[in-house]
Amino acid sequence: TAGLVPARAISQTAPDPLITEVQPWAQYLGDGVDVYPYGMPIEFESDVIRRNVPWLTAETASSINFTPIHQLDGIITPNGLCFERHHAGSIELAKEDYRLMINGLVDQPLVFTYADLERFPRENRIYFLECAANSGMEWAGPQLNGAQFTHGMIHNVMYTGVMVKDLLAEAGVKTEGKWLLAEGADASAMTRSVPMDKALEDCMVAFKMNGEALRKEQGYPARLVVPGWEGNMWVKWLRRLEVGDQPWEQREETSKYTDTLEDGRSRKWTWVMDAKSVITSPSPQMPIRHGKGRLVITGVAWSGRGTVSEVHVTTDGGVNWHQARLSGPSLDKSMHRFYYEMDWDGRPMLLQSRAVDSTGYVQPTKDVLRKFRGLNSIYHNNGIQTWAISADGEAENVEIS
Amino acid sequence: TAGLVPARAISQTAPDPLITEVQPWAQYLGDGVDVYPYGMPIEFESDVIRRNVPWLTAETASSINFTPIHQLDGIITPNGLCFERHHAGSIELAKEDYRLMINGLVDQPLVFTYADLERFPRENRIYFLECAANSGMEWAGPQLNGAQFTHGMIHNVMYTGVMVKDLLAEAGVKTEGKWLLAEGADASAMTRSVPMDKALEDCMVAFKMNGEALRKEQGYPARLVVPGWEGNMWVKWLRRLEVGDQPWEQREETSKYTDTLEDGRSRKWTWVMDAKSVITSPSPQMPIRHGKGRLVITGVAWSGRGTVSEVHVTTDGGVNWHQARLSGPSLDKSMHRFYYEMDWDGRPMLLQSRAVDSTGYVQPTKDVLRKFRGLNSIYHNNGIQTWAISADGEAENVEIS
Amino acid sequence: QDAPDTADAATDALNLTEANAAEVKAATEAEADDAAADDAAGGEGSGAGKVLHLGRAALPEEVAAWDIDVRPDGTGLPEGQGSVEDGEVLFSDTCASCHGEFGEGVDRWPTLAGGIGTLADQDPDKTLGSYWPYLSTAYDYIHRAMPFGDAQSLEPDEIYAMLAYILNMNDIVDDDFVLSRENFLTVEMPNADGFFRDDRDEVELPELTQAPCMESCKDTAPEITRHASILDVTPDTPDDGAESPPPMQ
Amino acid sequence: QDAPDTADAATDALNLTEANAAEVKAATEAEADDAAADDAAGGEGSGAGKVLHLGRAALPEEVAAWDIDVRPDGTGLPEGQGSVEDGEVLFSDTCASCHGEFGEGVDRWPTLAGGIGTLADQDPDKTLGSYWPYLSTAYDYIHRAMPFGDAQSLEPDEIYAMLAYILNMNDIVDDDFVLSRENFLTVEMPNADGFFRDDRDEVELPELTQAPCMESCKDTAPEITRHASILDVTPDTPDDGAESPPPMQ
Ligand code: HEC
Ligand code: HEC
Ligand SMILES: [Ca+2]
Ligand SMILES: [Ca+2]
Ligand SMILES: [Ca+2]
Ligand SMILES: [Ca+2]
Ligand SMILES: [Ca+2]
Ligand SMILES: [Ca+2]
Ligand SMILES: [Co+2]
Ligand SMILES: [Co+2]
Repeated sequence: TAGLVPARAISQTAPDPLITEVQPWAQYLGDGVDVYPYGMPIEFESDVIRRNVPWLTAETASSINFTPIHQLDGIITPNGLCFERHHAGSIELAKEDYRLMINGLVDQPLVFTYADLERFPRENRIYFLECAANSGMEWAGPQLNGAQFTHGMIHNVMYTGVMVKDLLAEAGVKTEGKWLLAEGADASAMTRSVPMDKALEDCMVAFKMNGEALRKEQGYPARLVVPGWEGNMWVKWLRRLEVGDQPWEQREETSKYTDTLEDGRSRKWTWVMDAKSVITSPSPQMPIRHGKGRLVITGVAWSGRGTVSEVHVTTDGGVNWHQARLSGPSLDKSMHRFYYEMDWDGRPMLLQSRAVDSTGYVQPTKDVLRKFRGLNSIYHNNGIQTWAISADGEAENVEIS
Repeated sequence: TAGLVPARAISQTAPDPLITEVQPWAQYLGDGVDVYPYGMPIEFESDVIRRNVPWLTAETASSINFTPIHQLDGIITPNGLCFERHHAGSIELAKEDYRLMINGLVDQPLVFTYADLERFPRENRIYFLECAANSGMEWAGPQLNGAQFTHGMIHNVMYTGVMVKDLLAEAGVKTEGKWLLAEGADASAMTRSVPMDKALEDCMVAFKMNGEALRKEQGYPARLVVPGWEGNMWVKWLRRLEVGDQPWEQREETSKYTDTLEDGRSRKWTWVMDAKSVITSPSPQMPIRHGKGRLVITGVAWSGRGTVSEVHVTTDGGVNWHQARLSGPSLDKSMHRFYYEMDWDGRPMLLQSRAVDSTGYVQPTKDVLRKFRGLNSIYHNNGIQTWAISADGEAENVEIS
Repeated sequence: QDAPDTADAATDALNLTEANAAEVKAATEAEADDAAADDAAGGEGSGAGKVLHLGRAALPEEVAAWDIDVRPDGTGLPEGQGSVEDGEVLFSDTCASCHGEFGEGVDRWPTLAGGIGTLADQDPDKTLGSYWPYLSTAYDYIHRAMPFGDAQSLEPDEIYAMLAYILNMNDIVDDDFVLSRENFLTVEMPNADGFFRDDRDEVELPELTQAPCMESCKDTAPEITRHASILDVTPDTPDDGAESPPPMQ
Repeated sequence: QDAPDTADAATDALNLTEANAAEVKAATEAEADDAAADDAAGGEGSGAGKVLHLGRAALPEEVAAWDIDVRPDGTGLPEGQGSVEDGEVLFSDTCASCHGEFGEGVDRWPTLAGGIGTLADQDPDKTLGSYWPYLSTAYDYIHRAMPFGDAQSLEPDEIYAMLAYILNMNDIVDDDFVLSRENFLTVEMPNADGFFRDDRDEVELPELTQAPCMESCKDTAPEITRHASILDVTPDTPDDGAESPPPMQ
């Protein structure tokens, strides 16, 4: 492949004035340490924002916006960029006004204040949260042209919180208690049934994300964390946990978040998020601007079943696959960052990535998924994404034979 | 110790109206997904900010502010709260205007644009950055009353960047090249000499922190990362790397960041940050407000030599020490979070924490440090911090016999 | 003045009488005993798994106020009843502005009626009538979340009545039907048997845990079969939404 | 309209002629060769350690513009010279507003003169004169960073002159001294031998890597010896800064 490696670009013929002239920032003082008590991104990054798709929903209070995953790197999503999904808007609930009730099949129904929560032993875990509808618009064919829109209903955050099992131990779960209803304090009073085994295994009530208090739009002051399972279960503004002997079959677990197959019957309780990956750059919002030569292909991969053990990248639409390089800590039910570095010859490419998780699950093609599930299952689309790269470096969301 | 465990607090005599009455946030819609394209903390958290100490410096452009470590949890510092240290203010340098030069003892001096940097293989690493002056005001005695002020010149962030060794490989380091000068583009043109071994081992040029672009005040668009070594070496707005056969003995490595001992002689090249820890809560800014009973003591620990293997906590001023519980990923040269949970009997305590790192280094008392270094060495104060807790839960920065 | 000057002041402090020294000493001794106790307990000490006696007992009125969920077996349904007739008026007043007079959905607001028998179609119409397996879910949801923006404002009789009307629009009950707590479980939802538990482990995993092909995996070079650019519904491009794109389910 | 409608549109797209299919196919074949090559190279492929031919050659003018550092051996010093006398005037005009006419420091701005012989004192006075081991550092720093807020505005002759004046204030050179590139290395800095390499590994580590005491580590209960509240210099308390606290070094 030696022919593809370009010689170093031609030297500048005239000296670059950005170097030869003393620039204002090298001469005059910048902002002092009192200017931004809480810092924001520099103005040049004002395009790195969550975006919503206005036509997706009737209004913005029960709607979604998307993490700009195409512009991010590493595995941590900054709090200000974590996608939002609300069913009745993002509410303001002060810590002083916060109450968490445990009721149902328990020895003693209880009420906790926020201050009470802080007195339980805390854990710190980095987990991805993916909406079950992520990539849902793509079931029947490529629809949105950007990784932010096709795959941006995900974020990856370090949570600090207390274990649900410790909270339940206070109330004393009766032996018949096999399910847990989690309920939110917002005007959708969001509810989801969680099987008790999962609740006791690794669910948390989190009050910090990436070190600081939960953001308002992520459920301040406390939310449920259901590692590896669909985002809708991670009830925000959590106000109640009820123990029961049966699931509740609430609106968000019957009307929504159920997967209708080709024969019209629907899967329910499809909680775990299958292994998935996407190339975030290049992608439609991140064209290749530097022309041929060294190219860094990067993306993210995750699995609700454990860690990601391998990511494969193809540049020829799946004829040949290459091992991508995983970088950064490899943590259970957390995002993983991958890279595939290459010399690009400037010809069109068909880029795909494919995740393999620690259970041996291999991310399927969209066609394989459709074979199992048809075109109408809306949720849990973890099919392989294809970006067509043109000779001028533009990327497009496509499907291929 | 059964007598110390309180019975559950007396039941509410009247029902809590926050529960029995439908609250506004449970009835009306909150903010839609279009309201905050880049989110900020909820208004109730407006006291979680970086603070400066105006009397420390003549003005704010060459000054410092402090991470509110007392209010944070986990190990990630949110970007907006990472402490700032500038020598000529925080500048605005656009990616288009960014140039990185490599010169000196190299086969070919080079200039990279920002876009060039993005074409190198990237790495992701979580590292603490501690200013060598952190706790420096406390050398001679307790001076500031708050963990934010005594220990807040630290942050812990996931960096994405390229390896210095890969950049240097492009220019070709001559065999005589044993040192690297890093230079910033701001009006202090900050410079530090880094030994070549360290530069090649693990130094990075980072362009992302916690997933997004470096913040302006952290060196946007690119900074040097010198894992485990004093923060001043992590040159921001990095514009130049020069290879040399000798160190440069620049102002920040002679006049400053040298440690003057009792005999008037000074240690130089005290780059590595020794193992250190501090209890962040309770602490002077985080009094115990819940009275006696279950108490979560938490803090952070780190070591420039590797990971933290143990943290010990004492509540009796060092007579008896307990193993604290480490929580969250234990990563090389990264912050570690520890907890020590106990039943507090409501009597005064003398709280301390002590870190032990993976090399067996044990964080010393302040008196042991003073025995080695006297009272005037300003930098590298990693002595054990004491908080005196009063019966009403207030904490004070003290020293003890 | 510089740092060491302050240090001097701090050093002076050494000689002050320590008012609370005795207090601290007492604490110190108590803690020593305590420490021995918790270390004896195995050095764990985090309290995880132990009852910590945190929180307070919930009062019955408090549980009643928040325990609003309704289950498929009818648990949680309050006393009450409502007719299709009354429901039509109430629905028209409170719900129709979004959901339409006949549950057909205004603009992009959700459709509540119709679509029975379409679930296996190429374009299924999933509504409360055609899709929801349990009527309890509808009672529960309308009470907790509707009308949108004025949640938990409805009385039981109103909810029974509106629900009777929604069932009627869906041809599930007759025009003279009166829904009540008592007859609630007699209503048969068309898609009651339409759901089954997640069977991905059995159906999909055997195929999806095969070692993947790495080289020469396709006989013919792949070709593009579909383009997102054809729909052109991506925001932030000049003709956003020009193709009257679909609402989200 | 809902999601599946769009899907229909996408499905229709299937039947379109793919203009760039041929193009993609060509790419596909080229890549297959390439893939074999990079896999043969050991599957690493990241490019780490290889020369990637990124960046461009720096021009001599560019290197000259940024290569402003001066080393203890005099490398980097430009041609030039300046007298104490000239320096006094220049310093008074450009520097004294912050550093004082005699380098004594205005308010909390840094002191540049005095303190020689105080380094072992209880309260050392660390200045350019008393502390700095190399004169090169001063040339380098004044050029790169001073005057504060107007960096890199000084000419070599001006810097030599001001530096001569600062040395003179520190009693290191006489009133008639003229500092130049030529005599630069002859200036003897009082604290030139005052520094030694980090010896923590040898001096401190042996003591600080002992297994620590965990139980009954003190014979007598510890008592508080110093209080931060006595100084009372913490911001955000009612009497912030009331005790005229020290500037930062
Ligand atoms: C201001 C508009 C508005 C009004 C008025 C309104 N709704 Fe809704 N309704 C919505 C929205 C929006 C949703 C979807 C909310 C979501 O998905 O989080 C919804 C969802 C529903 C659903 C669930 C639909 C499904 O398929 O999951 C039902 C049932 C419902 N509404 C019934 C009612 C009833 C009964 C009333 C009157 C008492 C009412 N709505 C008044 C906007 C409205
Ligand atoms: C507007 C105020 C101001 C002016 C004018 C100014 N300086 Fe400074 N000087 C400073 C500050 C502030 C620092 C410390 C900067 C830092 O620590 O990052 C400093 C530091 C120095 C130091 C290093 C002191 C030490 O101990 O490390 C020297 C030497 C110096 N100045 C020389 C000069 C000279 C020569 C001039 C005139 C050409 C000058 N300064 C003009 C504010 C000023
Ligand atoms: Ca002094
Ligand atoms: Ca219930
Ligand atoms: Ca468009
Ligand atoms: Ca339809
Ligand atoms: Ca040089
Ligand atoms: Ca004060
Ligand atoms: Co390969
Ligand atoms: Co113990």
